[in-house]
Amino acid sequence: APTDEPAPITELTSSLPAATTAVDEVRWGLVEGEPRSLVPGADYNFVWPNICDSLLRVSPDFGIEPGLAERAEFVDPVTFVINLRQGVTFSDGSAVTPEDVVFSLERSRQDVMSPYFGAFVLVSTIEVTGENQVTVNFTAPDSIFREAMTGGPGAILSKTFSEQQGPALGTSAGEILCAGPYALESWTPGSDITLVANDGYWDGAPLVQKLVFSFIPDGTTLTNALLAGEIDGAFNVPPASRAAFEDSDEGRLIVGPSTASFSFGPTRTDGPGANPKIRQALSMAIDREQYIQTVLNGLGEAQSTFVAPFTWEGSEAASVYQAAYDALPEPAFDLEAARALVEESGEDPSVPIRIAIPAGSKELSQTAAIVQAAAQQIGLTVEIDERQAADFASLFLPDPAARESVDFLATAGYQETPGVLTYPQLFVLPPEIGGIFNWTAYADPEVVGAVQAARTTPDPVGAAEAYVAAQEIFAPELLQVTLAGAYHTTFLNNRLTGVVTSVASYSSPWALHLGGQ
Amino acid sequence: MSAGEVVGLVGESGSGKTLTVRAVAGLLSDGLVASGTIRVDGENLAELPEQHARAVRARRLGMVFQTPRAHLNPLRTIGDFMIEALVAVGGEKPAAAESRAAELLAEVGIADPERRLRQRPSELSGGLLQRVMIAATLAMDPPLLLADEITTALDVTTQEEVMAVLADLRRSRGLAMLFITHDLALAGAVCDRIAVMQGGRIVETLQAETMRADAQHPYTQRLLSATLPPDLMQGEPATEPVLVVDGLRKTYSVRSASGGHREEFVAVDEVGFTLAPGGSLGIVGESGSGKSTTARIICGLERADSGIILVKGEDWTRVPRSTTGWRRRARIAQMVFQDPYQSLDRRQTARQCLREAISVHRPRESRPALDARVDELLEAVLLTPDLADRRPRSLSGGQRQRVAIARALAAEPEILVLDEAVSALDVTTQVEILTLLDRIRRETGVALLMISHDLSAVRRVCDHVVVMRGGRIEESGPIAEVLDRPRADYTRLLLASVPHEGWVPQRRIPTRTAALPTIATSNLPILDPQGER
Amino acid sequence: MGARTVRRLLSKIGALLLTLFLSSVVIFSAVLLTPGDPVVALAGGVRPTPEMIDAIREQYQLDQPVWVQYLSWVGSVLTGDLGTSFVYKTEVIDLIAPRFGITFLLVIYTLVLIVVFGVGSGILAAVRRGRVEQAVLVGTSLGVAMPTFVVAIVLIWIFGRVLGWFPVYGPGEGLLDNLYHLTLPAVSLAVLYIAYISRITRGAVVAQLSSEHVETARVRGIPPSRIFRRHVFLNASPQLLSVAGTTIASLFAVAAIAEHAFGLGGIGVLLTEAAARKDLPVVQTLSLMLVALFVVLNAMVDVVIAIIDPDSARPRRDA
Amino acid sequence: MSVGQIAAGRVPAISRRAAKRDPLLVAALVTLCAIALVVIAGPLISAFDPNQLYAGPISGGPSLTHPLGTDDLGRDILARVIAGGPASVIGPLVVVALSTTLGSTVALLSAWFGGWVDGILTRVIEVIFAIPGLVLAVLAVSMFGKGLVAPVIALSIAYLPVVSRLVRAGARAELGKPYMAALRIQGVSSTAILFRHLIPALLPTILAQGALGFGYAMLDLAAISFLGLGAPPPSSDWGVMIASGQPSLLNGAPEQSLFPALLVVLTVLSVNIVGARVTVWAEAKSS
Ligand SMILES: Nc1ncnc2c1ncn2[C@@H]1O[C@H](COP(=O)(O)OP(=O)(O)OP(=O)(O)O)[C@@H](O)[C@H]1O
Ligand SMILES: Nc1ncnc2c1ncn2[C@@H]1O[C@H](COP(=O)(O)OP(=O)(O)OP(=O)(O)O)[C@@H](O)[C@H]1O
Ligand SMILES: [Mg+2]
Ligand SMILES: [Mg+2]
Ligand code: NI
Repeated sequence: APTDEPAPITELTSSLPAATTAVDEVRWGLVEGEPRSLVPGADYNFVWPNICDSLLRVSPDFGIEPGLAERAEFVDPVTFVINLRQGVTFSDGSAVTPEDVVFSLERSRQDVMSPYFGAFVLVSTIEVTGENQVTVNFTAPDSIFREAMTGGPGAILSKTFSEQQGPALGTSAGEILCAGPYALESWTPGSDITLVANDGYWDGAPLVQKLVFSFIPDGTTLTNALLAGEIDGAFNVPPASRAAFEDSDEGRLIVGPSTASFSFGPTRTDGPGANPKIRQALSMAIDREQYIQTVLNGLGEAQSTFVAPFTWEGSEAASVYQAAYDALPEPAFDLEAARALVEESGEDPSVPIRIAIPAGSKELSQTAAIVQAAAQQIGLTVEIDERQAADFASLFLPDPAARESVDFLATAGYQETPGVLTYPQLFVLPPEIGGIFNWTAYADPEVVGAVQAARTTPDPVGAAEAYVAAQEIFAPELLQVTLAGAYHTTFLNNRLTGVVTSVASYSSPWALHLGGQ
Repeated sequence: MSAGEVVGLVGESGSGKTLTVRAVAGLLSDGLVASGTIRVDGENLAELPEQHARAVRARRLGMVFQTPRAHLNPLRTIGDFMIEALVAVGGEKPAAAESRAAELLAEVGIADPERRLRQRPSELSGGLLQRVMIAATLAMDPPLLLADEITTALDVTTQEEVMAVLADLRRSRGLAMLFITHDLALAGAVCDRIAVMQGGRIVETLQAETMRADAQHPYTQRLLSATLPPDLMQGEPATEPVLVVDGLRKTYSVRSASGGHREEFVAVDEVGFTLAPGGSLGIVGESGSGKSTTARIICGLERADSGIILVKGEDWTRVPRSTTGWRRRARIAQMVFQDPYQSLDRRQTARQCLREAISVHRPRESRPALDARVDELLEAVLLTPDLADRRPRSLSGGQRQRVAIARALAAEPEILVLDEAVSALDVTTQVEILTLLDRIRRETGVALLMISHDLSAVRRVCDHVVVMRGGRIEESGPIAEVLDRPRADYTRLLLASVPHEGWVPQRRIPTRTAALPTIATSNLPILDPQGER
Repeated sequence: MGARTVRRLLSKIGALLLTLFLSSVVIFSAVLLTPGDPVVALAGGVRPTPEMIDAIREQYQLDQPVWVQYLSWVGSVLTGDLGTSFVYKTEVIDLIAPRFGITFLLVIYTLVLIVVFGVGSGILAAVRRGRVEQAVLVGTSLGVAMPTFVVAIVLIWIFGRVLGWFPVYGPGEGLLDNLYHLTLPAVSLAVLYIAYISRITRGAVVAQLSSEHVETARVRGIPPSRIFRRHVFLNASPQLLSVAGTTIASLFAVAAIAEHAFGLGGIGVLLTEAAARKDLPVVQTLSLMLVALFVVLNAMVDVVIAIIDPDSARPRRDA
Repeated sequence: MSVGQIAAGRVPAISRRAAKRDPLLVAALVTLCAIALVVIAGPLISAFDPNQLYAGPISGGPSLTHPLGTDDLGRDILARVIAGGPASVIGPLVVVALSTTLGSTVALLSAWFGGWVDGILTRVIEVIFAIPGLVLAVLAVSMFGKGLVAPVIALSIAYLPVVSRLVRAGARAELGKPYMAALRIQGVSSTAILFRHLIPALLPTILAQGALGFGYAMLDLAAISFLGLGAPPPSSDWGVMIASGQPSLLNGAPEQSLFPALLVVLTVLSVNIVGARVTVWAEAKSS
């Protein structure tokens, strides 16, 4: 019955057993909607990881495995050598050459607008140094570069093909050529994208001949389609429909580990959002357990800061990170203290606080409603500013003017590759050196120093120690008010198996082992 | 009824004439139940199963209605209409049916029947359509024709033609006919026997030739007296005329018969006459001859293209169509329309209506004074004050028309224009109203301009008459002179067409196949607040 | 058809063209009426980059006087160049073309349902007075009060989830499968219109049944079935046809609701999505297409009506 | 006497008479009154704040404390339905008010002046008629952004042609009747003819059309909310509630969608019944 508390999740599954039988066609639903581009970095989606292989591969439980490169590692603190696998080819059969590698890495390095730009800031040169070898030289040691090579920053595109395509590359008007387990066959705007198996894939051809992605941005429609067996599987299925998924005879709900979290954060240097006391008060006014039950239907867990523990799951220094995380205070629910904080904050409680959310996300609109109700209980007023995708995306532009009319924005953020530093540095460093989301102008010299030290310390444990020192200082500032960590949800038809069901599906060829049970 | 006999059914409105024939024809609408027997050739239709009764009716009865246009499917051709029964009931082959249809049309005197078969009802005049209806009923060669007021909507000359066709058929086919009409004179002229109905019962049945003498029932006598030729009015010696109309001309731009381009249509052409104070002038003429248009120009509802209307020496064509202009004009001429129901606002009681009409001219009048004047007017038109608080819906036709007359008198006009003011009423009421008008004229000295189809009505009320045809004046003069010693052929034709004792309908104008665009004049928009059309 | 009918039709079609022209002006002026800079309006809620600004200025000739802008807009639409969506970053034609088929099929399917059940039940109610009529009247009263999307949700629940008889997502592949998939969407769209058309049909047929020319046919002994076909239904059909004309046109817009609920990527969804994203070029083009469709359909309906009824100087169009 | 007095004076009299033999009409009127009462006085009587989270269990069924159950955030559905009432009812009301006043004015101008005024106005109406209501609403949303204001204005314009054609035809028929000519000839002023005779004569027609228009506007606005172009989330507009209750419906908790949907259907149904009766009455009055 719907009024029952959802059952707690006791076990997380990061991947399903590899399939054994071939399947002609699998239909996959994209609740995120139609991708804008299949070029890694130009858009985040579940399509490109199956088309474009990276130099290294992130394993379902966030470890690092070889990918297109047999080996890719630092030979000294400032020299990273990539040895390409012998005889790997793009899906059209042409060979993957070191030139393609240089081309692909340079794309991100030279494009300031690229989200991967940050990964390359310490790189000085990228050169072909052998028949199958590329060497990357650094101005300083970089502790996160190797991890970055497991995701989009390390994805390899065909140089000649990409140059031919020009701006159309990877859009619905053009094509894309990579070396992943599947190749793009067709893209019907507004309807679907079809991939076909790349029989020459170096890690064995997939069992699925055709992988069709349908764009179903409406959660209810997706649920209906999945439950009716019209669509074989989808990630990020709406937690609201958990009960229906669990009761289904058509397929099963798989809950996997994730780095994703629901949070809201300040958008500008002034106003109530920029006041840490207000953030702390709001944080204390929200009952996390209740939040997880309502918004996530139990498909998540409380999280003490905005970096999720799964991020360091595969790291050599995992124990250091974990110990520091455990030492952080858990988010408390205390209305009295929250009211006191509002008093102390010196903000005028009658001035409404505006929180922006993207339209169409049920979870975020519920989140906003919860924040609004919590705020009301501690004497604050919150107004919800629901924005269309494009409007909402414009909030993330570098120009602060875009964010002037709002105080907070609520998002569901995640990190698709291992590496603890990647996410927090966007918030705590000054904007000039990569803090692109540091909209409150947070500038603690100690934190900046520690974070930079963490990045340039080649030894993982040393880097971890530097980071946790910084974390101890910035975590209480609540630069993001994290409400809950969300599990990675997958619904898969009962006839199928073999997909990656952890957050690694954002950056690894998750459909490689997909096929019949 | 026996074969070849023509029986008339007369009686006032609502006496049950139509219901009687509809019961015979099996056309009673839902909710009405007929009892009793209807025997056709010995078979009781009321007891026959539905299917069988329908077959008997289809072959033994023909029915013609008052409004032929409504009774023909507007989307299908005359040919379709004629042939349908021949094929579906008579079982003839379509080709044979077509030539038969043409023969039938020719039999009712329609020229060029092949062309007519391809036309639609909208392209034919009312008289022609009525003949088509008659021809169609002949298809199954029925022994009996039911005719419900088939000529009421036609003007006298057309009426005569249709009646002539029926007389021919009776002669050639031995057709029996149940002929319903308001018009006792017409019934007397064409029927063998006449049944008089009142309140749903036949009160008496008379032989046509001797009906005047034999009539026993008071109701029949009242009907008969209503149609008796009235006394001639003595015209007062003309002093200075209150109204002088001269050279009036009005053209409309209409779409030509073939659609497409517009052409000028002269509705009123060089019309002129004078009206003495307290005098009464009749305008007669066939439908579409421009009578109403003339009247409307005089009242200011239409603007003449040229010509003058002098009222007491002032040219009224120049009075502006502003509210004050209308108010001035209102004291000169008022109008009473044909349909008394439509000419009153259905939301106003008689009293409200009169009060409004009075206060236009006496804006500062007090309530009691207004009410006193209302009572005065009601009295003038012989309405009891208890009727004053009724709305038109609950007044009879005659009472409504009295209210309309009272309203017209409220402005104390010099001239009262009556456009077919009694045509819609039944005979007894007509007489009452005409008598009333005559009395009012004598008492108040208002001059009457009376438009009518009905020559006997004109004869009763008017001292002068104008005969119009096709927008022109054919003849005019004192009533006795024109009606008793007509000079124009057309006046003679008009007079001859009026049913009277010993009247035999004749086909006088066989060439007239009237294909004029027939615009139903009563449906045209009348009020044009801007003044220009 | 006589020369008179042809002439009347030509003037009718002229009037429709004028309507088309005027509504294109209305739709065009949406850009001018949108608060703020037209460049921003045309960029569709995206903050335009300098290259985009140049492209928009170029495409819409924003430096020219308004009437030149209008002419070039209409000109390019007429020549099949529907412009570029800056939100979707594709040619508008590439957005519309692949989506049109499914919407078209859905509308046709819906229309068949409407005609069969709407006209059917309307006739039934008119002919069988009494209990059947009561049932139809109650049904249609409910029908016209049912929001399309509520019907859709209920249908998904019953037929998709509980019974599992019909698919509830997507258009399917191949014509038969398409039809199978479109069944529930078409039903959900049709319910309201069935009720509406049923009432109009009943009214029109009842009016004809009690008309005097039908009475004449009855007196003449024409068999009832023939009377119904050749007098009642034929004469009621112009009114039904003219309602059908406007119905089809509005179905293309209302289809958005069913497309949304059943995950069909048709032009209805495109239209609403584009509106939500403030993608004015797409909304304008689609609006213009729907208006043109309306005008063309009405012209066709007028032709058919003119054939049935050459005297229809002014076809009754509304209900 | 003014238009308002006539409207106020006669409609109830008619409904009283009709009530005796027309239980359906009575039911419809009672329903409408109940809905109106709830919309107006509801916020005073409802026990919960419509936006109070966790007032009850998540997606709870009907109970004594929560007669209509609770939604997916534990909010009291009754309170939300009541709070959403004004937006759901006033939207269509505004549409009807605007489209009828505008449409009638245009129609009266058209019929009164005739000639080229009529020609131009008829053309304009024709153009508006050619753009489906939903398209106009969508166009407005893409120009002015989401929310209720743009669709309400757009629908008001979109409904204009239906009203205007009807009223124009009625006005022309009325103006063509001889009593209008009689009033003219008597010298009754234009304003008096217009306000004392013409408009009262058309009022039943206009009211009947208004009732039907309300139903359509309600359905259309709910559809616009369903398509995500209407009122933004915290509002509990009935259309929004129905749409946002869908996941719960799939999980077996239909209350959140069911009750607002029932309300929409009931309101539209009742208004349609009343409208149909007014139409019959209007026809009876004018025949
Ligand atoms: N369908 C009906 N339902 C109820 N009453 C009816 C119906 N048809 C006619 N009546 C009434 O029956 C009476 C007789 O009507 P009928 O039409 O036969 O009169 P009539 O003699 O033909 O009058 P008229 O000369 O005006 O044509 C009238 O009082 C009329 O109101
Ligand atoms: N507004 C108009 N537009 C075009 N033609 C008109 C108009 N009004 C009248 N006519 C035409 O002018 C002619 C004269 O009409 P009028 O109404 O004066 O005739 P009438 O003698 O009163 O006929 P009836 O006896 O039928 O009332 C008719 O042929 C009519 O069709
Ligand atoms: Mg009669
Ligand atoms: Mg006349
Ligand atoms: Ni008043």
